[in-house]
Amino acid sequence: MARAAEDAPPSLEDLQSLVPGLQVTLDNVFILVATALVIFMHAGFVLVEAGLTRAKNAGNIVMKNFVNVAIGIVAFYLVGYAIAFGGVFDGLGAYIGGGGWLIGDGAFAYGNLTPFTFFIFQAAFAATAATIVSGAMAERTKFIGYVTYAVVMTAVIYPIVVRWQWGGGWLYQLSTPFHDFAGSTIVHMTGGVAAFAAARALGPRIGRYGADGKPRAIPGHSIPFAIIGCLILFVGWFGFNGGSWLGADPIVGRIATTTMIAAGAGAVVAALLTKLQSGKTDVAMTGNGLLAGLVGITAGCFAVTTVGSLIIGAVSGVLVVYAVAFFDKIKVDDPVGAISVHGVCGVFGTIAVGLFSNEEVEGVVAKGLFYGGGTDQLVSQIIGVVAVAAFVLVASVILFAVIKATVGLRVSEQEEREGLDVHEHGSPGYGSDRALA
Amino acid sequence: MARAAEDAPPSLEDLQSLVPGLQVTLDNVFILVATALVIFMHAGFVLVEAGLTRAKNAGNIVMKNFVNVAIGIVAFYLVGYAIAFGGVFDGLGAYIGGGGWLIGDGAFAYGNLTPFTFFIFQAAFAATAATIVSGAMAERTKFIGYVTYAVVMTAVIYPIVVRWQWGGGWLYQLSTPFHDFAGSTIVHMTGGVAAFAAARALGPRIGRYGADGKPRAIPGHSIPFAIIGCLILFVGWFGFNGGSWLGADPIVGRIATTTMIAAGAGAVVAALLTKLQSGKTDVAMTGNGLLAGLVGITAGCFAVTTVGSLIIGAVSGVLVVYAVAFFDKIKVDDPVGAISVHGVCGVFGTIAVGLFSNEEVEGVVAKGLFYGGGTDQLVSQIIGVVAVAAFVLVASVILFAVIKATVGLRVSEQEEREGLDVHEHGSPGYGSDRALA
Amino acid sequence: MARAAEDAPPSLEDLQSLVPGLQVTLDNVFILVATALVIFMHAGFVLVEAGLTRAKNAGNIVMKNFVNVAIGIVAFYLVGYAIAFGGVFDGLGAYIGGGGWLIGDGAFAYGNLTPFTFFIFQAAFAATAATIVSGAMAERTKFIGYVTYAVVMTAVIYPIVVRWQWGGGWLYQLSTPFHDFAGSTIVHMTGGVAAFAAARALGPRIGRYGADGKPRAIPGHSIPFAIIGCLILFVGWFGFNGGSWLGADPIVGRIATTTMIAAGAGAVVAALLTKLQSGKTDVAMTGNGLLAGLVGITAGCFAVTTVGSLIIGAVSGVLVVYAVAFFDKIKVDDPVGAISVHGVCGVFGTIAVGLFSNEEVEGVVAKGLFYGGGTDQLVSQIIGVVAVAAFVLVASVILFAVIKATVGLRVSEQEEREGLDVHEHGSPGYGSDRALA
Amino acid sequence: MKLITAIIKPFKLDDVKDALKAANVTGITVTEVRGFGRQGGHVETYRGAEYKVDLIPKVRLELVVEDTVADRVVEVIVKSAGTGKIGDGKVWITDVSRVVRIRTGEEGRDAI
Amino acid sequence: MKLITAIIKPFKLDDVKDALKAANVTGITVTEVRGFGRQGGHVETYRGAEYKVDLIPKVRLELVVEDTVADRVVEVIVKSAGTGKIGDGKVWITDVSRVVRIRTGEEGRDAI
Amino acid sequence: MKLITAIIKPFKLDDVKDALKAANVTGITVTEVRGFGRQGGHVETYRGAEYKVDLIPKVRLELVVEDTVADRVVEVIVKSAGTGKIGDGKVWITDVSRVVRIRTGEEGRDAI
Ligand SMILES: Nc1ncnc2c1ncn2[C@@H]1O[C@H](COP(=O)(O)OP(=O)(O)O)[C@@H](O)[C@H]1O
Ligand SMILES: Nc1ncnc2c1ncn2[C@@H]1O[C@H](COP(=O)(O)OP(=O)(O)O)[C@@H](O)[C@H]1O
Ligand SMILES: Nc1ncnc2c1ncn2[C@@H]1O[C@H](COP(=O)(O)OP(=O)(O)O)[C@@H](O)[C@H]1O
Repeated sequence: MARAAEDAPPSLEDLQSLVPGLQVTLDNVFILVATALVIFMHAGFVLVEAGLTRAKNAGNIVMKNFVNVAIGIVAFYLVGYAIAFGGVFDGLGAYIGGGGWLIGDGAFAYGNLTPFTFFIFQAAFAATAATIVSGAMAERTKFIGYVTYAVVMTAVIYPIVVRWQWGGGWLYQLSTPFHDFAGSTIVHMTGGVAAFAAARALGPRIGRYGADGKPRAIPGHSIPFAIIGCLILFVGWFGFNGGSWLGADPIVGRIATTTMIAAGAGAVVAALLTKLQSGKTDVAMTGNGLLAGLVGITAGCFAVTTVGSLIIGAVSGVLVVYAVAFFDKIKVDDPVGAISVHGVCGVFGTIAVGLFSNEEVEGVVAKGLFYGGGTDQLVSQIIGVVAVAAFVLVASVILFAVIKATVGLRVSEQEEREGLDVHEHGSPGYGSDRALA
Repeated sequence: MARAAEDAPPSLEDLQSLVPGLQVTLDNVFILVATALVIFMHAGFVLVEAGLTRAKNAGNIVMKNFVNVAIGIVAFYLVGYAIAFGGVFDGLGAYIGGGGWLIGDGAFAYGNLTPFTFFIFQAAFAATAATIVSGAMAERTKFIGYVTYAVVMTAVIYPIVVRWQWGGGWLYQLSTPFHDFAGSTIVHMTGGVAAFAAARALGPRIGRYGADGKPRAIPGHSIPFAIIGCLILFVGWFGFNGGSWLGADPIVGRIATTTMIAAGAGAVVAALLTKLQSGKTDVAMTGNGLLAGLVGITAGCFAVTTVGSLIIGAVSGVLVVYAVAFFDKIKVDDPVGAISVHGVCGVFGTIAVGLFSNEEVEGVVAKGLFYGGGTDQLVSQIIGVVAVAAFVLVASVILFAVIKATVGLRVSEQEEREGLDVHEHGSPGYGSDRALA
Repeated sequence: MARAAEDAPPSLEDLQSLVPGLQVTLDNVFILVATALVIFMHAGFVLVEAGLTRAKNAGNIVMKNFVNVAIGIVAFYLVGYAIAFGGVFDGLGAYIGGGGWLIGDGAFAYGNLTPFTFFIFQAAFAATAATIVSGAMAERTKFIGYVTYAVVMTAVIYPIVVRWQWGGGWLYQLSTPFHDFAGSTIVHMTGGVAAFAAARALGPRIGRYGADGKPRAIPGHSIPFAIIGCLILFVGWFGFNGGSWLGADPIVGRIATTTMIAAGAGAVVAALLTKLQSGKTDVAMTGNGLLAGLVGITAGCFAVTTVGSLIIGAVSGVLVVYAVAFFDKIKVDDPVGAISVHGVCGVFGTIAVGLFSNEEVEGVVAKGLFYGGGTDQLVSQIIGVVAVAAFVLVASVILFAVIKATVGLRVSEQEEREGLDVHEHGSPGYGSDRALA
Repeated sequence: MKLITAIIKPFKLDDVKDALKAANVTGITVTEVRGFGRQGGHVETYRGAEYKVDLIPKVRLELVVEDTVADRVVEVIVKSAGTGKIGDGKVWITDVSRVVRIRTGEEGRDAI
Repeated sequence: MKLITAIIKPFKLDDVKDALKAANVTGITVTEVRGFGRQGGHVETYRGAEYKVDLIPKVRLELVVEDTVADRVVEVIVKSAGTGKIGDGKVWITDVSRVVRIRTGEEGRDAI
Repeated sequence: MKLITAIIKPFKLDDVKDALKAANVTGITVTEVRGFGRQGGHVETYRGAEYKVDLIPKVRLELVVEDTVADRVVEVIVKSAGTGKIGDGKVWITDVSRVVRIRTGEEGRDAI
């Protein structure tokens, strides 16, 4: 619709406005595509989380991830965007924004992006941070409790974290700025830490621990779902990391290269490790390994070399296997491994920038310890990780305590046994067309 | 393959051709990507429609949507494209085209797009309009009857509707042109009205109404499928609405913003409403709510403000819940809610442009009633909706009557009870690897 | 992150660097998106192969395709890329490369693409060629045997084939170069021939042939999976074929047009043919028909007309139906039809370029026999097909023989009966949440 | 006490259930089964190949009833399950020597 | 030989199995079934419409045991399966005239 | 009339069915079940944790036959279902006091 082709050859003056305009167009169009890819990641989350949980809760878990997207968009539009990016950047503004409400006057935008283009990409991210948690809360959480969490997370908690760094706040203002290119900490660890708080507040599912206190596996109902979900997340990550350049640039090729290599290494290493441990290659854990590699490389995908990305991915693949076992042991029941994948590998990936960074861009990132850059970047990375983790943990613990005391957090024993689908949503996630349904 | 890098710096003359060429390239490449996203929507339709119907018809419903894509491409290539866009625009040409057959001499193209690029995007749309109907016809339609419908729809009926507006026909020639940016009416309502005619012609499924005449729910066999399908449709809609600019432009960010907000609002409102009505948050209806918001915003995604999009999405979310109940009551059995989502919200969204438009572009769109633009646009919107609805309804009623009288429209009672898969396609959609399969 | 908007209007000098830079940016960004689409194809392979096999092996088949991606990326990064594209092009270099290891010094790149962007696209292709084979090996292959194959395929065999043509080797150096635009031969036939060698080496599944020697169908466990997989492959093919221009250009619209038409024709024709043969329209075979059309057009998508693509797609749709029956008859058990789709239609599509090419580009492609170009191109096509088929066949036969003699190729009878999931991966692909699981 | 077992066509389940309720039967246990019988099977086609399906979906009902009503219940089932077409199924009766209601421990006629 | 058939609540299966093992029962066959009884059903909602579900998931156990232990096994089941709430299920006993172990051809008490 | 119930290994179903057909059995009802017995279970692993699976998939056959052929049918089943390995299953016989064919209302030997 609407735009017509130019006819006469453009003058030099025309060119002087056309050419920068082309870059603007390209940047905005690219971020539109990247946003579509990030939104697609939600289908990945739905599949991974549904696949790794039981059929009797399938309707509930897909609903949680699904309304999460809807809530995230609306809440980030109404509140979160202004908190993350609006207003002044000094004083209190280094910690929490406020301004440019409803993408209106004074709405922030980055580089060549229109405020709208910037908004859609950020809104898709906000929904992502929130949805990570649903996996750790699976199979026992009251729907109203989850919804309450999702509203607060996308309207307030996540936006504040964003403010500190991408929103130009205090972490960005450090003399060597904290560097988290696409959000190992800001998105993934934030989700992972909230997931930890949630799983602790909820307690384990019935039957998850035997009378002897030993963990008993509760296998998910569809490994194909889980693996297709992992692949969709991989596809979406091209938009997640590539789009985080917030404009079009040949550099996205290198960003995607480190992303792909880390993903591949994470999966290969996790597969090998499970084979060594039990003699069987665990499918779900291999999926987690790929995601671990992706989470791990998210902070450093711009700054590290391909060899660095191979190492980061491989280490993430090891970490996730041991982290899952660890949380199992301390009785934090996380049905999909969200805490291990997003929390643990988010921490590692962020700190790894301080080790493996091979880039030196003023105000963006310094070289890491292993590439002769000393500890400046490493220290900033640790500051960022600790600060964000502390804030999110405290905020989440309070939030879940309030939810518990008000609308309620955990369903009744009967509901948990029979499945959340019928009780919370009226009918089962898998209807039957057999006569005796 | 094939293209080599330039070496010497370009002269001003070079630049004069290079720069417009860059916009041309960008436009074509962007529409290629948008087309891929629209084709992807078909996977969404497959999942939504399969998920909301029974397992015994799963092979049949996915087959319907699948061949629909194939038929749509071939029929639109051989016939539809020329009818929609070819030939002269006055006289009869304002109602039906003819020319540029097989994307050959005289094939129409828009702006910077090559006829090929324009074709792929339009062909993907044609298949979409047709496939909407398959949901309303699910679980009781003869395959040959459906195929006949799909051929006529993509070769003739839909192309004629396109002609009237996007093809430069009489609706486009109104003094205040009808405005349907990406097809709330042209694609979705067209599908929704044909779906209504189809469901009426078929009658309800066996068991859909009790002896007391009250509707009895027939739950779908996979809510996860349905919800993943909704998310895929959401992703595809970035191409559907964004690509409808028919070129690359920073405006696509705003188009995507209104699209996202309406989608989110539709889902949130539908979820709340079902909770209020029955005490349970209905998952499938929440999915429909998201789609309702998307259909509703499709006409106005370029013209309305973000606040307007929030309202349009929210109202669509309300409409779909009541519309589903209404069609249930009047015994029009629409297993997936296609009539409500695409038909009802298509009408509303189109008319909403006359209320919420905040744009004023000569020959494209005027301001709406609520933004001080008077009733000009509103009147054109009503004309367009009524004209298209009337044409599609009459054409569809005739088409389904002819199908009934010739190849047949509805399967036998036995086939319906046992499922269409084995009878129409030779084997069940879900094979079993158990011994007693 | 990182890039700031320009302020002052650019001088002519600025423009002289900005404009070519824009094309570079556009090329790299487009290939990033195309790569994401090609990676997405792996989700399609997972779904098609899982859908067309039994539930008891679902975890195994998705795992095979999944680790295949991970292995492919890592192996192609460490070894394959250098073999395919590195080093000199004469002498032995016409047959096998070596250089630019780890995308380091001397790494090859094409046109405006950075070595990184070129790498990601090529790595995604490498994983594709390998994963084709997993379908033919389904339901009876030892996991360790498959993994061994995947490593050798992506590290060595496929890279050598690439070298011969896309890597600038001897097929590219023919006086009329072999033309395989996006890989009907290089990717698909390579996969198909290896699939043939694998299925032969493995022998048919237990129960696949009756006591009378007649083939007995073993229906797949989810036709919806298979069909969604086909649609995802279709979507991915926009990146596969469109991206094979290795840069952004309006031509991608035409490439996508021929791709779409062939896909549509393949599906329509396969559906009709199964209807004529058995009275029932076979769903899985219609899916194969679409893929057949896509494989068939992959070599010629740039060179042929739309009418040519219609014919190529239609013939591929016929070929796949007869080829599946043929391999059934000669007792080569290929559960998903990989040999027929990728092997047979890969051969046909490549040779069809010599018949239907309507392009004449020096050093790229000549006109085909039917468009007045004589037999030059046809001869080169036959040379390429025969050479690649012979090499891949010999290499694969040796590889599978070695695997058989070392780590083992086929699982035990008991494991095959009970399903590979529990034996190879520890637990079933579909967990149960019923009490008696 | 008698145990009545019936194999019926799946789509008849609702009718039979209603008829049994009307006949004051208070409990039924239902199983999805597959049956092989005179009805024979059919050939299905898949990707051009054929295979035989000779186990047809059926529903199995199990009811423990008092001796006195057993024959009447059989008549009710036969009447409500019949379509007159091949494959309608069978009903048979076996003796039960003891019945207990788990909830209460009640036995015999009080247990059903 | 006696055949004991029990209909129990699904989530009680593990408890019953453990209790039976403790009582030296060496074999059980388990079927997923659905039951209709005093427990009644419930109404489910889907897309704004309602439908009645009156067949509740249950588990059916089948055990062939020696005559002498039959009553004791019934007590074990009743005790371990009971929750005291409606829908707990039933247990009944029928006579078995012959039992064979397929693997060995052993009969009678040696077969179980 | 006798009711023969057999628990067999799933992959043996085709063999048993063929053997029974050859022995002129005209009807069988088949159920998917799970069995617990001497065969024991196994441990599965998932994401690094373990769990025990002690209910093994089995198939249950049910045949009503005339008294005179019952023992012969049992032999046919035992022979065709046996693999000699643990877990092959059991066959048992119970008495049936009445059989009706729903389609025709025929009783007794005419009903099967
Ligand atoms: N002798 C039998 N023992 C157990 N079940 C039987 C027997 N004969 C038939 N059945 C069951 O009854 C069903 C219907 O029987 P069939 O012989 O096909 O038709 P009809 O009941 O009309 O004679 C079968 O599918 C099977 O489940
Ligand atoms: N007469 C019966 N014959 C066979 N099964 C029965 C009978 N009565 C009850 N059942 C089974 O037992 C289950 C529980 O019975 P119900 O009457 O609901 O509760 P309770 O056992 O507490 O009285 C039912 O769901 C059904 O499967
Ligand atoms: N006493 C029994 N009552 C009912 N079913 C039994 C009994 N014993 C065994 N079964 C069934 O037979 C199957 C095989 O029995 P099992 O003891 O494992 O091996 P085997 O038959 O070789 O001795 C079990 O899985 C179970 O389904």
